[in-house]
Amino acid sequence: MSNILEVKNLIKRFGGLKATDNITFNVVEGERFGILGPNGAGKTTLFNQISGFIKPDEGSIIFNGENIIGLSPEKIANKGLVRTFQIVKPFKELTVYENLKVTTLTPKMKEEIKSEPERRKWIEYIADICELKEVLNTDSEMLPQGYLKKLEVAKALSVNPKVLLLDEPFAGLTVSEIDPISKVIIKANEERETTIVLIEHRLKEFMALVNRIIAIDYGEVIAEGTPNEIVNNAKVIESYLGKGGGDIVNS
Amino acid sequence: MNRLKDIRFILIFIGLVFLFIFPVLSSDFYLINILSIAFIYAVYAGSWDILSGFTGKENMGHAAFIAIGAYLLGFVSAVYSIQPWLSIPMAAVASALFGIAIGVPTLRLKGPYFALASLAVASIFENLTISYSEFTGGEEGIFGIPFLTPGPTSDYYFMLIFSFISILILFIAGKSNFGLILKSIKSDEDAAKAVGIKTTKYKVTAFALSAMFAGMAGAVMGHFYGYVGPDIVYPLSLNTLIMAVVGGIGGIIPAALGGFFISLLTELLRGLGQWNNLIYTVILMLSILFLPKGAFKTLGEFLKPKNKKNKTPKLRGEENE
Amino acid sequence: VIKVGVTAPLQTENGEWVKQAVTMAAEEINANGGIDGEKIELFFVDDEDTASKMISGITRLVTRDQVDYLIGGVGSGAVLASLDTMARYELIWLGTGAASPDTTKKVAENFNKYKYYFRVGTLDSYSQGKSIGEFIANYLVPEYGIDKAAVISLDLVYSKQIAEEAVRLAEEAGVEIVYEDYFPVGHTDFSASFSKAEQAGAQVIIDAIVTADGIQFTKQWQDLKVDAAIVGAIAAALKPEFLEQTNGKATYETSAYPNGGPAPLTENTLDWFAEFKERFGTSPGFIAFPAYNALYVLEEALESIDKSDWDNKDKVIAAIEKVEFPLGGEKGVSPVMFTENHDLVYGGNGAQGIIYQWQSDGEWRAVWPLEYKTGTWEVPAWLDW
Amino acid sequence: MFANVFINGTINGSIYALIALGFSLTFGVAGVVNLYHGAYYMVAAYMMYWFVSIGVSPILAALLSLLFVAILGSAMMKGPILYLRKRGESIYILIFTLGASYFTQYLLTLIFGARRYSIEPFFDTSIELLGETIPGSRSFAFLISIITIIVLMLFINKTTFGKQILATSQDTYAAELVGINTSRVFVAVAAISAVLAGIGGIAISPFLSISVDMWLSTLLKAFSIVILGGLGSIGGSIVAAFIMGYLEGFISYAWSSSMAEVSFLVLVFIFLIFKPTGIMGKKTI
Amino acid sequence: MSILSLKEITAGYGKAVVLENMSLEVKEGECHAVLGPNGAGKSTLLKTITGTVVPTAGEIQFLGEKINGMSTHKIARKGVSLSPENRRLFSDLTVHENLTIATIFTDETKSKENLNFVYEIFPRLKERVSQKAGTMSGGEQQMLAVGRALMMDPKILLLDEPSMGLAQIIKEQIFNGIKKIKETGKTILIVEQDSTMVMPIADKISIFEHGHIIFEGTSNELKNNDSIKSAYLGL
Ligand SMILES: Nc1ncnc2c1ncn2[C@@H]1O[C@H](COP(=O)(O)OP(=O)(O)OP(=O)(O)O)[C@@H](O)[C@H]1O
Ligand SMILES: Nc1ncnc2c1ncn2[C@@H]1O[C@H](COP(=O)(O)OP(=O)(O)OP(=O)(O)O)[C@@H](O)[C@H]1O
Ligand SMILES: [Mg+2]
Ligand SMILES: [Mg+2]
Repeated sequence: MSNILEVKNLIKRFGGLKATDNITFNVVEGERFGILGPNGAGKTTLFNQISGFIKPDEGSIIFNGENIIGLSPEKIANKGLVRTFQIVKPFKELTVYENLKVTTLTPKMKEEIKSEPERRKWIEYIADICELKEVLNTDSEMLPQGYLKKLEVAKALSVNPKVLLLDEPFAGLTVSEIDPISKVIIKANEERETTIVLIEHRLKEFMALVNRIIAIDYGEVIAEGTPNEIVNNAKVIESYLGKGGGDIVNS
Repeated sequence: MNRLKDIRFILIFIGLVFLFIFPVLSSDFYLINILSIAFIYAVYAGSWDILSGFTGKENMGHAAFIAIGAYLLGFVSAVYSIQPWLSIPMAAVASALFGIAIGVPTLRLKGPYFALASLAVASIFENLTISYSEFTGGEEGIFGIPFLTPGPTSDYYFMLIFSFISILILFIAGKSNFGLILKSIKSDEDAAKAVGIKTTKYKVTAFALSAMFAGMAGAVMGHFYGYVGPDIVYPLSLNTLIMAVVGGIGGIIPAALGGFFISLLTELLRGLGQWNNLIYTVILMLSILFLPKGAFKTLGEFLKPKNKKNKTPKLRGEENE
Repeated sequence: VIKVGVTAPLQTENGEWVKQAVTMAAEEINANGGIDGEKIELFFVDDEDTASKMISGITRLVTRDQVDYLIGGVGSGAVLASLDTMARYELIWLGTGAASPDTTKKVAENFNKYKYYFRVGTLDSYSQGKSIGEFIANYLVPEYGIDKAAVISLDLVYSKQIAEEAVRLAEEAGVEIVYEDYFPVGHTDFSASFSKAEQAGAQVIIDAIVTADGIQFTKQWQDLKVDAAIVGAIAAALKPEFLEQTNGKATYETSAYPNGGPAPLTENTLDWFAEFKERFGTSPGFIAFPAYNALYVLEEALESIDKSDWDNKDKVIAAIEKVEFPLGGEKGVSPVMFTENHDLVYGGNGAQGIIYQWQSDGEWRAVWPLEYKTGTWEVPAWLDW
Repeated sequence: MFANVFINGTINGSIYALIALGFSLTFGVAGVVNLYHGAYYMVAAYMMYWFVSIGVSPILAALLSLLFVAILGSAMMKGPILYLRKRGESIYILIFTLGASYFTQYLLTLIFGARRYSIEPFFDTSIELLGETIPGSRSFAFLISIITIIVLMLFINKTTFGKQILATSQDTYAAELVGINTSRVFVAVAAISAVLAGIGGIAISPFLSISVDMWLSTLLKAFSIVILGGLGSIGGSIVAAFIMGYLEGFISYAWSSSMAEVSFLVLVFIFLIFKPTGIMGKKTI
Repeated sequence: MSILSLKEITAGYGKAVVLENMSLEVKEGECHAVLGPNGAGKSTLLKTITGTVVPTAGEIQFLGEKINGMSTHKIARKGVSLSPENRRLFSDLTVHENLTIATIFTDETKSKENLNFVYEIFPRLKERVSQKAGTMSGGEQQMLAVGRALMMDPKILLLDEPSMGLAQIIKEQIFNGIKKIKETGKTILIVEQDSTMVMPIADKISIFEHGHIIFEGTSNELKNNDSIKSAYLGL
């Protein structure tokens, strides 16, 4: 399989701080790729650069064979590379249905959806797999956190992306709430062949979900490998998992 | 249809029917006169809303948009005696272009920054209008503009139909996918970009639309008075803002009703002499304090049919069992 | 009864003067039995000096109150905008303000349509400028050998027209205009303009400031002891409060009074001026003169024709055209005679522009034309002419 | 030319700074754009005129007028502004305070009429500097402005209460956590802002004049200055005020007085587009 | 004796209820830890105690006095001091100013002692007295936040995730400091996600999920409760 996303030597400085320092990695089409690292390691900043919200100082980002550096976030999204936000960003004044409708009004989806009934069907399909059906007509402002997290993923999914970047979709959720989102991610990956890139701190669920991981600390990649290799990596243990952290996953 | 169950539409329909037959019932030219101008105020407030109410950019210089239409008409008609059928479309095009010209550089500005930028544009306009009196007539304005139609009653119908169509278009734009996208941008612009919405395009379109209707209404007003001058154009910046907010923003019709009724109110308060402005400002302040969503939006929500159930989701705690 | 509508910006000083003067005249006429036995009834609307309010106000006066005549109007913009409404209702209008020459120019261009409008006052801007220009050309130039002047004036059409006409006459008399600056309403610091006028060697600064900005203009001129006299038209200076409003810094300010002021223009002027002041506590402003005259013009015209013809607008108009309150005569409080375009006749027996100066003893005196002078023009003390 | 532009620009700039400061301070500390600011300036001038006209001595009259606007300022903040602030949506504060300004204008018209008033200068001896004459009332206004600004800076930086203001402006929540009554700080800051504007109103009225519409142009100037300087930045506001003073003087001198204000507005507009955060960039009170 | 007690508190934001009927007692002199996942409502608990979030039902007592409904600054002056989530320093003020601003309402000699104590437990702060808080590293900022809370001379010290976003070594330094504070006998209520750091110093642990306390006991009791361990702590 080919690489759908290639990140090379990415550097971003904020004043004196290097938020990402020479980050290089590849994501293979169809895989579920994980990014791990302590708070402030630079994970969100990495996403911001890939999705076009921040312009890197140096380095290149190749998506689907095309250099996307310098493209606006909306252009990148329309090419099929879509992200979610760590802090959920619902369209507060709109209902859940309208939230999903807005996302289908993009140039990309206008090509894929030709008629109103088709649009309705698509939105209902997305709402269905994301378990949002019962709140379709609720103002998103009134939703509890669990639903907001689902909505965040649903919005991204409803543009039918090739690659989906998920920034901590489980944060703030209980074990029972994480489960449905995990399922959605797997479904998207297996049924719709969406490549997943996932940032998460919830180790247990994270490790169960991804095939391959890079670990980042202070903006640098400190390890790369399968979940098993990562939890046993000395550097990762030292900087992130802490003493005996490996047990968390192994047990 | 569902609409028939909606008392709001029924009320508006009755109101419109009443306005359409009003000149037949009454020959009070004074009332006809102030109603005619109230229609134009409704368009000012509605056109303000499509930009500010839908994208959250608080425009404090709407008069600049109105001035473009009104002065363009004034200037060409002073030279060529242009008739309304030509001048109004001209005003539409010029204002829309001007809206784009203002929209593009100020796209990124929000809150007080945008408020000041728009205020500055209107002030710059006002200053230039006064200084370059060769073209604008300075403080005396431009007079001798051809009247809209030959008589007050036909003026009335012209303005009623003009504002009805304008507000309908703005309302449909607001209700359509376009309006939905504007609201999503207002809620969270980054989130809209992240899914691929071309936010710039939509924001600039909102500017163009807002300016276009404001400019057309300005031109209609110019033809109605046969005159365009700073005294009737520039106070509109703040008046429009006040009317729209007191009416209720983000839905076109509440704002337009605000424009219509407040314009009537100020005219009717004139009988009170010195007290009228005082009363007007007190009403304004009280309505902001006690009707936070705006008078007509609050009323509208009260009258809204309740059959569409808004399911409130269960809290997570309950769901766990 | 005769119903007369009055439109004025009632919340401003000008509007108050119109109201006071018209009320005074109406009471007098009614006390004398009215016009041919008909009492005058007044209807006021506040036009806030904006076109929209004036137009809807006039519509209300005509369609609701059914007035027969209209008096008033202060700003030119609003009046010009309202002329078509006047024409639509064929309403005879005795104008009290609107100094723009365009009002009567419209009458000239389309007499049949606009014949209802008469300029009872005030002088149009060119005539106002003319009186200033004549004072410079015929008094300052021969007396003091003035040859350089500057213009520092308000950036409004009305003011510019006054200044331009004054400049034209001054230039004809050989005065060179060495510096020109126009400032916006609300300007607060004139030091740059004064300084440049001084550097250019101006001996006289021609000003035309129709807004209250004239107060700070005069104060700063006095404070800076600018090397040039100020001569022109400062509206605020045309009333006794000016001295107090400038903290006593009004001295040597010289302004033209358009067809009015405390000078013996007609036999009634000085008495009326005193009576007005006593009754209302403030002296009449220049707009009070035409406002007071207007009802008397109407009285004279109506009494000159048959009561049955009062409904015939053309006959009434013709009668008004014939009214004459000549200079030094016994009618009115300032001269009123109409041209065929319903403008004021300027000069001769007609309307006058009188130059007043605030003098070093704190008194306000007429200094030009010499026939009416109550004092002699003083050179500002710090100038060595 | 240099002397003229420099001297008058400095004097005007100092007065602009004084008036803009309170506006900036209110924004910096409470995050509120208070369009009622111009009204304090106007009300103080009217109160001053009225007290003097009933025979109160000028110094006492000035103190009483400032006390009055201080109370007015705190009442505005404590009542409607904090209430609307809690409700969110800044546009309502904008419109409410604007409406209140017009209300004040109409109320004063009702009481004092439409005519203009003036106050006798406190000090009226002209000074000669670099060949330019400076009228006494203007140099007095300059001195008062500069002294007030310095006193304010010392107050903020040296007193305990000033520390509380600083802390509140940095982080209201954290200030509460260290025991600072931030509502009280807001109200006090509103009173201080009102007094600053009031001093401005009293200082300028001997050479300008008092009128019911004097608040609007002053407010627009203060608003532009504060945005140009960076909302909430006191240092930025002072710099922007002087830029405005010099620019107006320069344009009046070198081009035309009628273009002075437009030029400043154009500058503000351009600045907003290219650097929306103002001269100083970051918020620092 | 309990210094702080929450009785059946319900609290949240607008329509969202975060704490439901929750009760908690903190005993004088104890170090009481509250553990729970992201979004469990731990910060909300602390905000409710300090008056930022007003409970809709229940009562909070501090030293026998009802404090719910009081404003935050009043509660702070009574001796409840919080080092908040995200530190919330006065970023344009120096380290010294950040510390002294908290002493406006405390006794002067006491403040001096406290200042010395803060510098003693966090020597890195002493090296940087005149650095602006906003320019310091995350760990230093966290030390300053804890130090600032101590400067109020509180009767109870509330700490919201002092280990958040920090490298292992820095975490250890901070927790060493906290341990020293505990040794002076100060009552501490600490909210954490990192159980490995907090377990050794806690006298008592409450585990918290969705506004409910689902476990309460000592560290040892927790270690022996396998179901809780695996389900809620991921241990
Ligand atoms: N816009 C910005 N300006 C300045 N510094 C920034 C900016 N955005 C991020 N940073 C800094 O860059 C570093 C990396 O932040 P980032 O948000 O990418 O971390 P993260 O790995 O996503 O952490 P978390 O797990 O807490 O979400 C942090 O030190 C942060 O403070
Ligand atoms: N200001 C707020 N408005 C609305 N909801 C809020 C607000 N603050 C927190 N919440 C919600 O309340 C819930 C509990 O939040 P809280 O911050 O107390 O959690 P926490 O346990 O401290 O989590 P973390 O470990 O992430 O700090 C979350 O669902 C959160 O989204
Ligand atoms: Mg992150
Ligand atoms: Mg928390």
